Amino acid sequence: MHNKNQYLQEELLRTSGVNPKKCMRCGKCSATCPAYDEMEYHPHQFVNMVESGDIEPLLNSKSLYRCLSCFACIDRCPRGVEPAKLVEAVRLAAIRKQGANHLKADDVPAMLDDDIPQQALVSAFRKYAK
Amino acid sequence: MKVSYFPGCTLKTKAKDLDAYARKCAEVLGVTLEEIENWQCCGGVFSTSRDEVATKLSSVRALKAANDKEQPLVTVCSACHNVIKQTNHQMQTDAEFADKVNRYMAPEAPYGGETVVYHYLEMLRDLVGFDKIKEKVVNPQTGKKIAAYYGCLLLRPNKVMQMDDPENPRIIEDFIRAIGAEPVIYASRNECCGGYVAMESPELAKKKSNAVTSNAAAAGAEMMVTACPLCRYNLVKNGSEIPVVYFTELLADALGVKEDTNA
Amino acid sequence: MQRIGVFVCWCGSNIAGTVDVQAVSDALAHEPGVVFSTNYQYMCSQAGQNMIKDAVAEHKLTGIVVCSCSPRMHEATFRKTAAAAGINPYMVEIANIREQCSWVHKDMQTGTEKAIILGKAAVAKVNLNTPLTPGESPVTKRALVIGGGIAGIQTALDIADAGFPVDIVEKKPTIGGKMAQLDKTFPTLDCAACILTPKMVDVAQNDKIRIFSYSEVTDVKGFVGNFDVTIKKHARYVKEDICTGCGACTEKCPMKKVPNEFNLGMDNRSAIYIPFAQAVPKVATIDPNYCNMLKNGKCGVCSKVCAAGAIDYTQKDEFIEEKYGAIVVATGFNPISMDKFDEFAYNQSKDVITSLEFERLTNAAGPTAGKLLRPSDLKHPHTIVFVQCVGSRCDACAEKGKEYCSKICCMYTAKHAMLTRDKYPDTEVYVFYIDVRTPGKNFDEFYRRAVEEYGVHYIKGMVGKVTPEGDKLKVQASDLLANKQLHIDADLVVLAAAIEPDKSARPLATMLTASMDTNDFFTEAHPKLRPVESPTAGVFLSGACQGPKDIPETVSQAGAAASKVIGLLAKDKLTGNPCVASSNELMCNGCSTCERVCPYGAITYENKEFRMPDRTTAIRRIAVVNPAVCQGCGCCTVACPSGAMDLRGFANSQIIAEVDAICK
Amino acid sequence: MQVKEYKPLIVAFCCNWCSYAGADLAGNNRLNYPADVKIIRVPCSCRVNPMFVLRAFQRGADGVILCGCHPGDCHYTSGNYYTRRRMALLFSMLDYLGIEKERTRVEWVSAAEGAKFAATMNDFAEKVAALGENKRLEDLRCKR
Repeated sequence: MHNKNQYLQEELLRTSGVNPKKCMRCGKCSATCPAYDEMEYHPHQFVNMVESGDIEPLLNSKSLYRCLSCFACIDRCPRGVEPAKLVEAVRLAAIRKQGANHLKADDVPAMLDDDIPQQALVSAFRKYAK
Repeated sequence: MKVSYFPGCTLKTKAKDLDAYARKCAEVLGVTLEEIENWQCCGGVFSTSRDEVATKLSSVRALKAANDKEQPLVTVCSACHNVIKQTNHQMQTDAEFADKVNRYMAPEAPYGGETVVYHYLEMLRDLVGFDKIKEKVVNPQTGKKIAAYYGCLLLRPNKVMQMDDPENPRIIEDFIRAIGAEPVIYASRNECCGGYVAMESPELAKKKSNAVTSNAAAAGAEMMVTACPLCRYNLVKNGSEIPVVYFTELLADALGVKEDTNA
Repeated sequence: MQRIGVFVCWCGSNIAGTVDVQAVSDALAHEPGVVFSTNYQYMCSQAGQNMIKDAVAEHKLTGIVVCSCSPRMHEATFRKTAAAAGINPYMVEIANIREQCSWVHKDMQTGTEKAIILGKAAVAKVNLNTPLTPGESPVTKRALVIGGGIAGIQTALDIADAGFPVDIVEKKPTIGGKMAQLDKTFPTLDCAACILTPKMVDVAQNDKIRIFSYSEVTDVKGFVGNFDVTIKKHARYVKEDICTGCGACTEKCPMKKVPNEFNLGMDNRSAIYIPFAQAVPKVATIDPNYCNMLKNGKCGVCSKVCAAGAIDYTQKDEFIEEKYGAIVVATGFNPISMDKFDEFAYNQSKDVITSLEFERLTNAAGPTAGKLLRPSDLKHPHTIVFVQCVGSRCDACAEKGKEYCSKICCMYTAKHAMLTRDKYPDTEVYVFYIDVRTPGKNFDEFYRRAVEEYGVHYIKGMVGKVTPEGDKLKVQASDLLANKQLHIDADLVVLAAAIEPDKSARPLATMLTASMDTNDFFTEAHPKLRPVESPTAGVFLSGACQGPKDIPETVSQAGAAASKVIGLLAKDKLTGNPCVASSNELMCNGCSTCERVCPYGAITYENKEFRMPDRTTAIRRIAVVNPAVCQGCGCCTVACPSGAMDLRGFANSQIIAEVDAICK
Repeated sequence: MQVKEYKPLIVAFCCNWCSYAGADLAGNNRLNYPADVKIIRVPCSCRVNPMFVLRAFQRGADGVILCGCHPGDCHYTSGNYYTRRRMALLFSMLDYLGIEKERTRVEWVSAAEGAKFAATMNDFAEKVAALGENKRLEDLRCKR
């Protein structure tokens, strides 16, 4: 099968360090994912779809911004596949494009309240903007 | 005993009490926290991507500063701890990354992840000892049923954090026992509160934190303790039925120094 | 100097078609040591063999080279011929000029040249051959079976059936093993006790079988046919030969709060106890960790109520030494600890149980008398979730669990699910699976019945988290086919825990010098062709100590192990392979390198006195090879740094002579 | 000037249980391979002392190949693992001394793999022949 995303796929696997071939399709990552219902594509699908080169839908999916980075899928995967690292790699591939920042500085003030810790703000910028 | 201390940005602003209690208690326990000079924000989240270099430099600077003083590096905030420990681990295990960082920072001696990173809780357990804390308690928290809340950042990824059993942890429970209270075990203690999407998707964050607090309350907890300002914010804001406090506040109370701390 | 005869075979035209046999015998006639050289149509025929015998007599031959077919074909034939002619059979070498010459080359000149070189190599080797005699050792006609589960029981019964005495050593107070704890057995659903306990009685009544229960093997010395074994019999504080098993003591014992291991701690037993009603031997045992009399001398109730006077608080551990010809390992398995898998909340809720605990819960002799009640509140569960592959099939880098498939879980989970639906149709049963693996006679049919006839919900996916809340277990799982996350409020969660070898296996393997894999399963001598033998001669494997197995497989392996033992014990003497390693004691410096590479534990060390040139004596540590144990692989000869170790029949000098002959 | 056709000299050590039987099977099936290959039978590939390999090169062999049972199938459980490790070291040292890596090889051939045996020998002989004579380690005093 010709894979038009081969370059991107290799890049994702390299930067994430994930080997999707280790996956045994048990679905424990998606079983343990706390953000599952908010995601269009679920952790096991990230592994599957990157492996098969079907990356375009992931790049455009809101799922990228729903991952809580809680690493539950990393710790509980019986095969050591570490799906969250792949989600992160795809998210970076999406937001690193020119003008593709998911979070814009102008939108921030509306999201804040008096108590919100700095941590929430800086991490949101780290995760959603370049 | 002197250790390097990385407070982090949240502890300088919204979570000043977490910081103040931590310092005061350390004093009582015979540990001097030496704040790293000119530290910079860790960024609040660790990027697992191997090609993210610039965002990790602030952590490496802090680690390097501690290493120069030949001290372990202690953090209190769960997020800072997670980011710094993971960065340190990457410096140890990813030669290409370490090489890039060292070229960029051009230090006199290259840094290779030599610093030992402790969370304040680990410091209490491994450097001070819970037995010693027990001796120092003047105001035991007897009768309080307290639920430990680990969240995700303290324990995961376990391969790197190596703090405790990620599914069956006991470090905060042991801490709770040391100050005379009774720990409440509940399954959601190591589930995510949704903190990182507090701005992006408040509904999801609310759903997740409610699941945690209601599970703790159902298990009979009267109070929750956490080490993470974002967890605390998230749990409180989303209407926890039981109070959520920083573990350092409880410790200060138990050690009898809560009142004279300028929090 | 040898007097060698060379015999070149034509093999009809098989060899003679591509090799000029006359040229070969002529060429070899001038090789050093050769005093006679000839060729003949069929060397292996009676006439050919007689030709060899005559030549031996006529030319006073001391060595023979046969240029013919592969030694794998007729080496044994020509060795017998040599022996009949009065030459040591190990003075024969074969040059393989058929399979490895005439059949693979088409050109007569090429074939002939190569045949000559191969012949020269064989001659060069025979020049250095020495007569070898296989060692003989007697066989003690008694077998030891370690482990008294179904594997050990079956092996012992089969050996005893053939008329040989067998001893079973079992570390628990009774034999029966895991099978005694099971309720029903797949795929036929007959009750485990109904098929196991008669076998246990057979063992008890068989006069060829002795049972050492509450005992363990503490030392093994010797080798195949001649093992010296020390067995430690733990003090049970009850005289085994006097106790009638009436149970009066267990009833009257005031200490009743001891976790009952037979029911996996789900109920309690007394400090003096008989594990279960059909125990063999049916003898009480006092648990010294809980007995007040043994701990602080206060009580003595059991002694008072025992009509037979069997109680003996002063009993001591006893050591028994016995000789055996063969040892069978049948140490079995255990489910792994669920501590590292607490996302399933095993340590947080009594209602999260393992499958073995489920067996006890449904067993008529179990803590709930066979009623399916959940442990926390003894209420009937209405929703049950089974989780498969807990701790099986994990990647090594996941740092928990086992890499292998535990093999039995798919079937017993199907059994549990089916039986639950059969007895309690009001119960919803979910099984989360990664793959359903049911190879075996009537196995897949069984699993399909669970789904199609009994309405068990099989869901392709895994459980990610179990959260006990109130009296429910909130199960969060994935359904991969529906691409959904499921949330099920369950009353009972059953974990199909991976199985691992019993902890006693590793130290036992060390005692036996039997090899193990990284998972502590015993390694078989050959994975396909010698599956019930350990590479260590005289040690045999039965049951799950060699790898995960269900009952039918265990029983067939147990029988196979028994037949191998019978084959060994039926011999009066063991004849060894004389091509074994031996160490030159003058060159050996006792460094232990050879011992470490030997897969059979054939090498030991002894301190030997040497007369030194200056007339003093020195004691040096030297390697000694036990020829009865050595299999002759030669690994040690290469490992030996001082060149002291050599292999008879394939000596360094012999192989070098072959190399030289080929490269000349 | 007439040049004598160059024929490489190859020594093959075959373990008794798998590879030697594999070589026999190649014969049974009449599969051709060069007569330059001469087989020496050893009980196990781990019986092959590096000394034997050096001796062969010293005496003018152009290539040396060891054949054993497949990993995990060794008749003696673990012998071929030792072979693999020992020969990896030896071959890299030989490479350093100028004996090209193509002149040395360890190959796993089972008793059922007659075709593989023949194919291996053909390939090996071809590669060795392409390199020409072994000059580096040959002891001229042993010259034929």
